[in-house]
Amino acid sequence: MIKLTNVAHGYGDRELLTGVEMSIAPGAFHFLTGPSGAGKTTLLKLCYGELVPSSGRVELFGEDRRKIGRDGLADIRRRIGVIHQDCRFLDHLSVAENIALPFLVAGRPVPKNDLGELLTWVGLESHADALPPTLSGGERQRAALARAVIMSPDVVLADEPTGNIDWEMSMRLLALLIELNKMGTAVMIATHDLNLIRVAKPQVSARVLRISERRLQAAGADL
Amino acid sequence: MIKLTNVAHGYGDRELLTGVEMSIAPGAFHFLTGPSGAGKTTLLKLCYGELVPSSGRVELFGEDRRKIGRDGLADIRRRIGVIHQDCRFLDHLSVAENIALPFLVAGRPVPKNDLGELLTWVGLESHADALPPTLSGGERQRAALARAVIMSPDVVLADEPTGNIDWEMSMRLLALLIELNKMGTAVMIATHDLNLIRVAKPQVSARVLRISERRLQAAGADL
Amino acid sequence: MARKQRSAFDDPARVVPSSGFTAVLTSVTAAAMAFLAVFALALSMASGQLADRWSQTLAQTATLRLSAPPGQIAEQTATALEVLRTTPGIASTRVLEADEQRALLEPWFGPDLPVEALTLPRLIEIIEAPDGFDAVGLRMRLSAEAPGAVLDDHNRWRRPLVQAAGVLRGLAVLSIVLIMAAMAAMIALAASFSLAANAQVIRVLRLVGAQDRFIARAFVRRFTLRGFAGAAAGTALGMAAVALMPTVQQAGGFLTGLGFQGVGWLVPLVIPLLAAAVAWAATLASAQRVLKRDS
Amino acid sequence: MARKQRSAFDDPARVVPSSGFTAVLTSVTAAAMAFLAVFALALSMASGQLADRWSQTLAQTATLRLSAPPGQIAEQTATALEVLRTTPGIASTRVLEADEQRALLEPWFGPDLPVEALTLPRLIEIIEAPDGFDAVGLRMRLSAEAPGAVLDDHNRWRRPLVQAAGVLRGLAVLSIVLIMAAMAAMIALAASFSLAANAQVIRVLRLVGAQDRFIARAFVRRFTLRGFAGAAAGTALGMAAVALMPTVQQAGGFLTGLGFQGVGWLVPLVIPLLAAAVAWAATLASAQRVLKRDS
Ligand SMILES: Nc1ncnc2c1ncn2[C@@H]1O[C@H](COP(=O)(O)OP(=O)(O)OP(=O)(O)O)[C@@H](O)[C@H]1O
Ligand SMILES: Nc1ncnc2c1ncn2[C@@H]1O[C@H](COP(=O)(O)OP(=O)(O)OP(=O)(O)O)[C@@H](O)[C@H]1O
Ligand SMILES: [Mg+2]
Ligand SMILES: [Mg+2]
Repeated sequence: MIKLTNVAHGYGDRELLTGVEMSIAPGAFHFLTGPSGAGKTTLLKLCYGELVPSSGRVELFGEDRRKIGRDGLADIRRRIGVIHQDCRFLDHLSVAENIALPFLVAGRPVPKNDLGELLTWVGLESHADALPPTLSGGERQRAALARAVIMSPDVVLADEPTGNIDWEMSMRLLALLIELNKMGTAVMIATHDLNLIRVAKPQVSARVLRISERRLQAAGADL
Repeated sequence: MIKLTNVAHGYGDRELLTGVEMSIAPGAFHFLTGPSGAGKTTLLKLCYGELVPSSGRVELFGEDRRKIGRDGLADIRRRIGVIHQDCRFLDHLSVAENIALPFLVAGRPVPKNDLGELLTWVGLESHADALPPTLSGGERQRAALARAVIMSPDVVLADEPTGNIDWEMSMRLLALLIELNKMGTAVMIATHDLNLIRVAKPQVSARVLRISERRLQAAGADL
Repeated sequence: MARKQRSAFDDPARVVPSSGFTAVLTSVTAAAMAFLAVFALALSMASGQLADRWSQTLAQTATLRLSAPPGQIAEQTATALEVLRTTPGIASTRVLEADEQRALLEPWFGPDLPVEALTLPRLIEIIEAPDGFDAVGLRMRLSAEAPGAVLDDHNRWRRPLVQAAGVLRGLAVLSIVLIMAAMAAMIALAASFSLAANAQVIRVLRLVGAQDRFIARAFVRRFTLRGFAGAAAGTALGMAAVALMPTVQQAGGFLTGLGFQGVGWLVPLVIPLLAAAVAWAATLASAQRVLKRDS
Repeated sequence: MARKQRSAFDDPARVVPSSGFTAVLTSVTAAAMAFLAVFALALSMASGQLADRWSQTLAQTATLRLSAPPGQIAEQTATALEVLRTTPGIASTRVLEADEQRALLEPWFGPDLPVEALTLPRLIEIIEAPDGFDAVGLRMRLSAEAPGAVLDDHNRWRRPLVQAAGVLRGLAVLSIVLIMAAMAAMIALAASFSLAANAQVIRVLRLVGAQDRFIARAFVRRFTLRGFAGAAAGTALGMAAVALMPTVQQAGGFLTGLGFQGVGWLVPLVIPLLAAAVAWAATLASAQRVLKRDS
């Protein structure tokens, strides 16, 4: 569904990624690692179309990113759930409204039951009416995850989703993502938490990708 | 230097912390853990005076928090380096300027050499002139740490300082904090990363505190 | 942070923040400029009325002076009156009495002037219809039919005052145009600033798959309503202030105070509509610009 | 995002963002209101001049009418002239010639009036000094020394026009006061909005130990400069616009166009200073309010 062919990207003169070949097929489960500042977030942004590559070709659901108009991109975003590293919310809407936002902007009725279940799963049922600025760091990340998956997207791209969450809750979110993956959703998680990867590997046939020296490589057997 | 006596705090009706007794003495090294939403950030905010407790007494450098005026609080902040969970920067200033901010607002000349060394230590020497919004998640956390320690404060309070940082870099930052601690700086780190605590414990005589059921307790032997 | 009244579940346009300072900004700007505009309108209408009165008071009278030998005076007077009666644009005519003539002359001669002993010309006062009459044509007809008649249309006196009134009205219109333009510019600015301040909101909406149409519609609706509400409040305040202004002494019927008369009170009501239209156009334009820019 | 020119290392006040929309907001508001204020000033000064001319033209003449038996007329004229000469506030006097009297009477009697045959009173034209004279005192002296003299100070004619001029000037001053007040209010609003928008900046500064003094100073300096710069630009634009306005035809010396005369051009230069003062006071006040509020 997402296919990168010989992609390079950089900011200014500085090249960050080069010769990236990658594809996310339905049902795939990927981890993305690499040192801080290697370009993990950048790669994810290329995958959901926020960035256009300096060179090479990015295909989103069969279409060349360069040829996708703004409305086309909006349609594609509805099929990709994104958990941003610095979880962005609308601070004037409640947590529940923020999580339901993909439905609201699509003009579709919000499935209140699903919303309630999801809130309970991520442990935010008591914060449904709170405003995002009052959430703790971990609560924000959980809300971002809930928003990313509420529309049952084809792909979930998660950028450091457990950076602020304790181990127990991390396991729970991972279980949620694995369950979605079993139902056919492709998942890609950028993380520096190698333990998370170690725990997940036995449960799903996850591929681990690593950005190292500007190239995307399959990670070694040390994981 | 920081002393909490029978402190309780809550937002609205909901009580979050109760009967908290804690003190941070010169040269102490504390870890603070607890599940997401337990009140770690809240406790740190009580320690650097951003919050005033609902009840009980918070003493900062011997003064009752309730009796400290705004200018007094500013003076106290110069003796406490804070790494905020959602690292806040001035987006119109360069990374180097942001890190030097404590000197700038104190009207003191910036020690350019120290600044350069610190930038190198946290691996941001090539980003000194970048603007904060272009930093990656981990780079932001490292910049926040650099800003917290640049003035050689008496206490460093770090809220989830390694949430977005890979293991190698985490070790490096931990080493920096341990080194500061050996020179007499008190350190308190709120984290959910138990591995970090495990690694640190042998190197310093760290106490591990845990928030559980609204109370602050010494963590069990499982760490 | 104040909680919203209705939930975004019921009204998707609420994804754009309603409170916060960018919102207040637009409303307050609209209100302030509307307030000023009301005063400009009042000024313009007052000076318009002033100008009208001056032109009317001075322009709508004229005098016909008839000198003729005593034997012909009655006949020529009748002829002249007939001519005047058939001239379009003359509302009425009146032959001045001896007493009135004496009153007119008193400033120059004192009350003792022997009017009866003098061969005074006869004076006929002419009241013009609102549209005025053709002085040149009338002079020609008079010279043919009543050669002793001389028409004095007070042109000498009235020209400067009519021009003065015109200039006054021009200045008032100029100031209202300026204030309206400033209002439009400020509302447009406030709307685009607010949009810029909401860049973060737009980013979030984009991230979850909102189309340009949706985003633009939410913003445009919000800001149009705000511009309208602000301007309505400002207009109401301005009208109240104008109504409370002390009325200026009407000096000799020449002058009127600042204020609206009768249906004139309805004119300021276009200001909120104008503000809403400006806010609508400005927000739409800058929404499209902003949305196009950040890809 | 534009890079700053100088670094905060050299100038600690740079910790407050200089670019960004809150900055532009203050400048643009100041500029727009200054532009309007220049026009209001021009209007006020123009109508002030207009009013002055009207009062002067009409107020500074008066007429003395002397009726007396033919034998006494010369003597009484001399007495009256002497009285007038010694009355303070009278610039000059002049006895009207027979021709002039005829010209005055022509509108009423036609050119054939036998002025010589009539016992016409003698008319003396009085030109007042700028400060005017005491009509009541003069009347008393005249009734004692030249009983046939009647003073006509044209009060009947000039009162409405002087009042009209006064009202005009009042309206102009009112509009300038309104615009200045609106300018002050808008700049104050913009400054406090900008401060509210910079709540995040204030939080960061607080976190690293900035004292209220430091934060307030940085903001106040920024916004005062911005208010001044914006208002200066607006004033310059407004003055250019006024200078480029087509001059209105001077109708009979009664009227003047919109514009400044001579040193009048210096008056609008106070606007930027005023704007800077307003921005200073407003920012200081709202800085102190904001700083006090968030603990
Ligand atoms: N908009 C930008 N302009 C310039 N440089 C940028 C921009 N965004 C990111 N960078 C730089 O590109 C590099 C990679 O950033 P990226 O966010 O992709 O890293 P990352 O792998 O996600 O790191 P982390 O694990 O710390 O989040 C960083 O050095 C960052 O400073
Ligand atoms: N300003 C506030 N108003 C209301 N509730 C708040 C506010 N700040 C925090 N809370 C609530 O208090 C609880 C504790 O928050 P806190 O940020 O202290 O948690 P934490 O232990 O730091 O969690 P995390 O590990 O996720 O960062 C959370 O449930 C949060 O929603
Ligand atoms: Mg990243
Ligand atoms: Mg926290």
